[in-house]
Amino acid sequence: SRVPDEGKVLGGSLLDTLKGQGSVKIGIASEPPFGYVGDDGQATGEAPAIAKVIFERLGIGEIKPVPVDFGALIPGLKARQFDVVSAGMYINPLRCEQVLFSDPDYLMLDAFIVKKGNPHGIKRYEDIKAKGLKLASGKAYAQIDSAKAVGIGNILILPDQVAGLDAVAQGRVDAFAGTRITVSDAVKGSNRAEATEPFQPEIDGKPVYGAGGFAFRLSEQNFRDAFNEELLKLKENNYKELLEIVKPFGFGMADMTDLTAKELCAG
Amino acid sequence: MNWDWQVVDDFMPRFWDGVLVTLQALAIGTLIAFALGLVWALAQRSTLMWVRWPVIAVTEFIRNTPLLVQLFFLFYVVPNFGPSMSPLTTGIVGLGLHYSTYTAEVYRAGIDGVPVGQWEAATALSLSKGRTWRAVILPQAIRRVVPPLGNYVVAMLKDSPMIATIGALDMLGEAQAFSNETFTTEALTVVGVAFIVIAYPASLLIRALERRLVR
Amino acid sequence: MDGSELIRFDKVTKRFGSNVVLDNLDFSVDSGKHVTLIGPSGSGKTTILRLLMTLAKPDEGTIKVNGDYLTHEEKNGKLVPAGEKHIREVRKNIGMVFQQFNLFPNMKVLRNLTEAPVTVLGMSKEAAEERARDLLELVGLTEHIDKYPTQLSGGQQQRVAIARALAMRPKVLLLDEVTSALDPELVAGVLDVLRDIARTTDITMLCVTHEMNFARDISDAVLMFDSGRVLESGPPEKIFGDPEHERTREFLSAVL
Amino acid sequence: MDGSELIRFDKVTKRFGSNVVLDNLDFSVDSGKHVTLIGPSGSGKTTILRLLMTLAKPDEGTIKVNGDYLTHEEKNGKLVPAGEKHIREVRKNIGMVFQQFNLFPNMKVLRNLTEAPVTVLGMSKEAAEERARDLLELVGLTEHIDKYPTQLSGGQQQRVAIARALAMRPKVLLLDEVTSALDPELVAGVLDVLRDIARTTDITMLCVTHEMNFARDISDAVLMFDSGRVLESGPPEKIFGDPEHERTREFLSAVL
Amino acid sequence: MMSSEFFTTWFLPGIWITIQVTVYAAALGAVIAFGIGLARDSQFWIVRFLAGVYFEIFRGMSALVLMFWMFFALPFFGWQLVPMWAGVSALGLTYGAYGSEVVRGSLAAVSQAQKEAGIALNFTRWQRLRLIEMPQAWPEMVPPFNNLLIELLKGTALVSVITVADMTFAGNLLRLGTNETTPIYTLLLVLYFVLAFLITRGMRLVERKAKAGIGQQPEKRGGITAKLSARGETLQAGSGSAGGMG
Ligand SMILES: Nc1ncnc2c1ncn2[C@@H]1O[C@H](COP(=O)(O)OP(=O)(O)OP(=O)(O)O)[C@@H](O)[C@H]1O
Ligand SMILES: Nc1ncnc2c1ncn2[C@@H]1O[C@H](COP(=O)(O)OP(=O)(O)OP(=O)(O)O)[C@@H](O)[C@H]1O
Ligand SMILES: [Mg+2]
Ligand SMILES: [Mg+2]
Repeated sequence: SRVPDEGKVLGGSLLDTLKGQGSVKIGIASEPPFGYVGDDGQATGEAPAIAKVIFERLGIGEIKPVPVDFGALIPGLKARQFDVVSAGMYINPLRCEQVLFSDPDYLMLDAFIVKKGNPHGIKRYEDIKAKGLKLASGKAYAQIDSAKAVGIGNILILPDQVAGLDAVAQGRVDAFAGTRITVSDAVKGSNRAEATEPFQPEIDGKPVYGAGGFAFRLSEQNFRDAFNEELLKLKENNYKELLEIVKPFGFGMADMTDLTAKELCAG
Repeated sequence: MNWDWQVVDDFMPRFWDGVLVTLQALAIGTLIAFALGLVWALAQRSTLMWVRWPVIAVTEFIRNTPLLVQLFFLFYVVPNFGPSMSPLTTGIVGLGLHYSTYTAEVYRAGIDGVPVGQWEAATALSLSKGRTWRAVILPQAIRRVVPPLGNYVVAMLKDSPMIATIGALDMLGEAQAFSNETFTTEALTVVGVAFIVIAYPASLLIRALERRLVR
Repeated sequence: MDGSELIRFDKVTKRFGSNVVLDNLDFSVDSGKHVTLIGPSGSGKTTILRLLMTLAKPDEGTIKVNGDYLTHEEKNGKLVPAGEKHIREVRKNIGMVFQQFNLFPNMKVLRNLTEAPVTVLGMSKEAAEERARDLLELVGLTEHIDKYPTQLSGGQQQRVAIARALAMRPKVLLLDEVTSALDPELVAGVLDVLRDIARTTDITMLCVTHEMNFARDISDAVLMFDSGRVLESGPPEKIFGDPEHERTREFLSAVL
Repeated sequence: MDGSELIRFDKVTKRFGSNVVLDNLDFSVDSGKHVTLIGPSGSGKTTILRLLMTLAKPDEGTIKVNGDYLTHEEKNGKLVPAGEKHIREVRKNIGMVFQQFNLFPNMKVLRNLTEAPVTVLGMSKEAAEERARDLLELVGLTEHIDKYPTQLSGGQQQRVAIARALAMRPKVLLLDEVTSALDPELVAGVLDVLRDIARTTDITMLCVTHEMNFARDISDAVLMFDSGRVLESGPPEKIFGDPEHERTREFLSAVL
Repeated sequence: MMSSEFFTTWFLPGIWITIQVTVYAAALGAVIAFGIGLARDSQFWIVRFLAGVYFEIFRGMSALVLMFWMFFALPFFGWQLVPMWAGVSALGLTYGAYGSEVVRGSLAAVSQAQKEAGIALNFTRWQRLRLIEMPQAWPEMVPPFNNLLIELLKGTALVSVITVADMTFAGNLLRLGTNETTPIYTLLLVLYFVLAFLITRGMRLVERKAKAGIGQQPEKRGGITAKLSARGETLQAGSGSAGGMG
């Protein structure tokens, strides 16, 4: 079929359509704890949990998860395989050209999976560069850019964090870079690997914020704005409601942020 | 649609990296497939039941299940009890192992194609088993097996992009990573064309070889 | 050497499924003799040669070659099926030439002749090649020494095959209708070579052939087979001139 | 209908590469006649039948069947190569029986006979089946109507093939050594059927055969071929009894 | 190894998707195989040429690359395929090309004499194809088609890479959700093997019927391995060009 037209109503009418049908398809990337399919076969994670609350309030009762590769999230969104990306995707200028982001629902530091006891004393990307160690990261992870920015070449790109854990534990690489929570989740229960202290990556002295939000098609501004409004409400009272929703997934006060998509898109 | 040569230009260095990985996987995978396939073929003719049957069962199983899942299995499951290998090594081993079950069939047909009179003549001359294989049977079988083996090399080339799914960045893997980062698609098209450009002359070559050998 | 018993079939029975091809067969061949087997198609002639060459195994009975059991070994006074090693040892006494030549197409003529002497008998390469040259001269193919079998005519190939069998210095040479796959005009050359060999060497020959003139020429004895039994045997003059059995007479009148 | 000219070859030449198989050949066959072509192997007999059946095309010259050009059409007074449609129209007049029967193995006997009448001639299925039954009775195979060709003997297959050709009601029936692929004991049955047909129908027959007795029986005329030319022709008594040419005499003495 | 909820929400539908993709791709592939296979022997050179180009392109193409391209690149040319259809098309187009070689080879193997007998009965080209050549070529096509079908079944695992939720995809989901890999991949392999086995048995029935349809007895082949193997001509339909599928 032809690629659908970019909406006839200025700012898009998707929200009304979805309300009408009572369900929304959300794209997730199988990355705990942001969004994944749990052992019970249901979509779960930080982003789907937030989505559930917000869409409910927007009048959409049912959420249909569409699990895809992380790399397929933006193409899939554009191709209308789902209506919104609900995977805790980092907001950065390059992606802002492709999709509309909601304001971030978390701000997260990076961390590494390293061998038990962190034999190389890895704390930041710079250590890896300086010691000439081998780094891995996930396919299409934002961490790759931060690592490249400090001059690390030859990064091993793995399909996902589970492969990363294996790679570190088996000594294929010295560290696997991901978000603080991805990393700490992956090493849970492992006796061969551990997570390093979270840190704030920088490029040219400027901090690179790992702030993630929901992504919408460029044409669906109305939908995004409505979503933002609800998100803002969740953040009221010092993030009270939001914290409650995301706590089960390991998020805490330290991960909350007031940054906006606009600021993050500006770079 | 808008085709941007600049994007193609940017992709080129990584394209060549990918080509290198593809060729590496293909070359070593071919060696494994050719060597292991011969081992299978000989084992399948063993007079010992406990050699013959397990080998037949294993090769049938491998041949009738998807390479992709086998790669996952080698990469995610095998390290739990066996060796853990890098993505590229896993990919090469997977390709080689999978295709060895095809080449085993090719060898089998090649060996069966040697007239029974040759075996009898070797017996009449009292040649030993090993000598019969090395000096009489295999040299004759090889002529028949070269063209089909060549076909499987081309087939393996076409299957090689699967190793990207376990993180060995071949041509397709590089193109996919590049496309993800830049939100462009030229790289995928380039790789698609590259496959045809490599595979077509290769199959022409094999057809020529076939005409020369099978006369 | 002549005169001693070289081959002995003792109550040999061979079946294929329910088809009894050799039936309690007894016969012997003395060293240095040239014996021809004749008989209708399917009477079991080829089977006898194949049993001797260990390409098939008898179901019952024993075969002795040069005093040793062929497919059996004596162990502690008991006959047990022979191991591969024993078989290979006894088999060294026997050479065979096939109807379809069966030269090794991947080897040149010279190596067809030297391969087995070198690897089986452990001859030096030089000695083997020297002997190969002699044999090629015997069969009149010296100038083809460096060709592949496919580059030779059928008759030439068969002469090479004869030389190849002789290169192993067997005591017995088995010949199974060695000319019947050849065009008529090539038959004579091969038979001439065999006549030469019969005349000039003391090798024992066991020959299946439909070339009755050739059989008459070279044979010391002719064995007439029918249905897996020796119907009658004797010198060629007797068998061809005045056979005892009606069946033999019939057969001969059909093929002569 | 008898008497008019049904087939005419006009200066027909056919070559395969440099091999001139038919050389400027002229001859004609009148309607209702039974003509036999004889001659040594390779003289071009089969080629003539194949040209008539449009399985091959002449290199030069024209062929007329029932007054129409076979491989040419007249357009604006000029002869041009014929289109598929024209060829199919003229071809309706011709039926052929092959040496190798060539029954369709994927169809039972009945359908082998009805398929072409129904799909090509547009006959109703009932009419076609009725005719098929009549023809099977003629060739004596009524009870085999429901078998596959592979379940029949060669002679039975050939009789079915004859019936199949007749089912199309051709004006000419071409027969190319229809008995030479058969075991000797099956030949008579097929020839009997053909004799019947020759006697009871007014179909024109063009027959290549080595069965000289049969040829003598049924022929109105015999054409002796050699090297792509008609050497002589005439009634069978003449050709077989007192041929003009030495070559014919030789040929006949060889085959009789 | 997996909860029953996971089994019913992902794994069971995954098996169904795998079967669907196999069936649809096989249907598309069959249409292409016959279309292109016939076109490659067309009397018009331009048709022959175009069919030949199709064959060479898709035979030389990696199914996975094609799938990726259809999924990611095609939308940028203005066309969008649902992932499953991108997968089905890629597989169908590729295996159709291999299949065309089988069709062409089998038709060419029908004896010249049969074609001539058809001419002698004045059938048209199309009638000859439909009534004589195709029915006789068909039994010859079945075994190589069986091999192709098994290759296709194996190929369907690729659709998981473009996010079609087939059984391989479900396996990956479970791995990511639970990091429990051994049982799930083992189960996957066994399931594919079972499906391949069923296909082979099914095709044997088809072959038997096809052979009976031309009055032949199918030769007996014994043993489980003989029933399953991609043995023989294969692939190597046409000296193995289709054999080079994989
Ligand atoms: N491998 C086999 N399997 C089954 N039957 C066999 C086999 N080899 C030989 N036979 C049968 O054994 C019988 C004797 O065969 P043999 O070849 O010894 O006859 P022969 O005397 O050499 O005949 P010919 O003159 O035709 O070569 C025949 O009936 C044949 O069908
Ligand atoms: N398709 C062909 N290609 C090349 N040469 C052919 C072909 N068909 C026939 N010929 C040659 O044409 C000549 C005449 O053949 P034709 O079959 O007409 O002879 P015939 O009289 O029927 O002989 P026979 O009695 O052996 O059937 C022969 O020399 C034959 O080799
Ligand atoms: Mg014999
Ligand atoms: Mg002829």
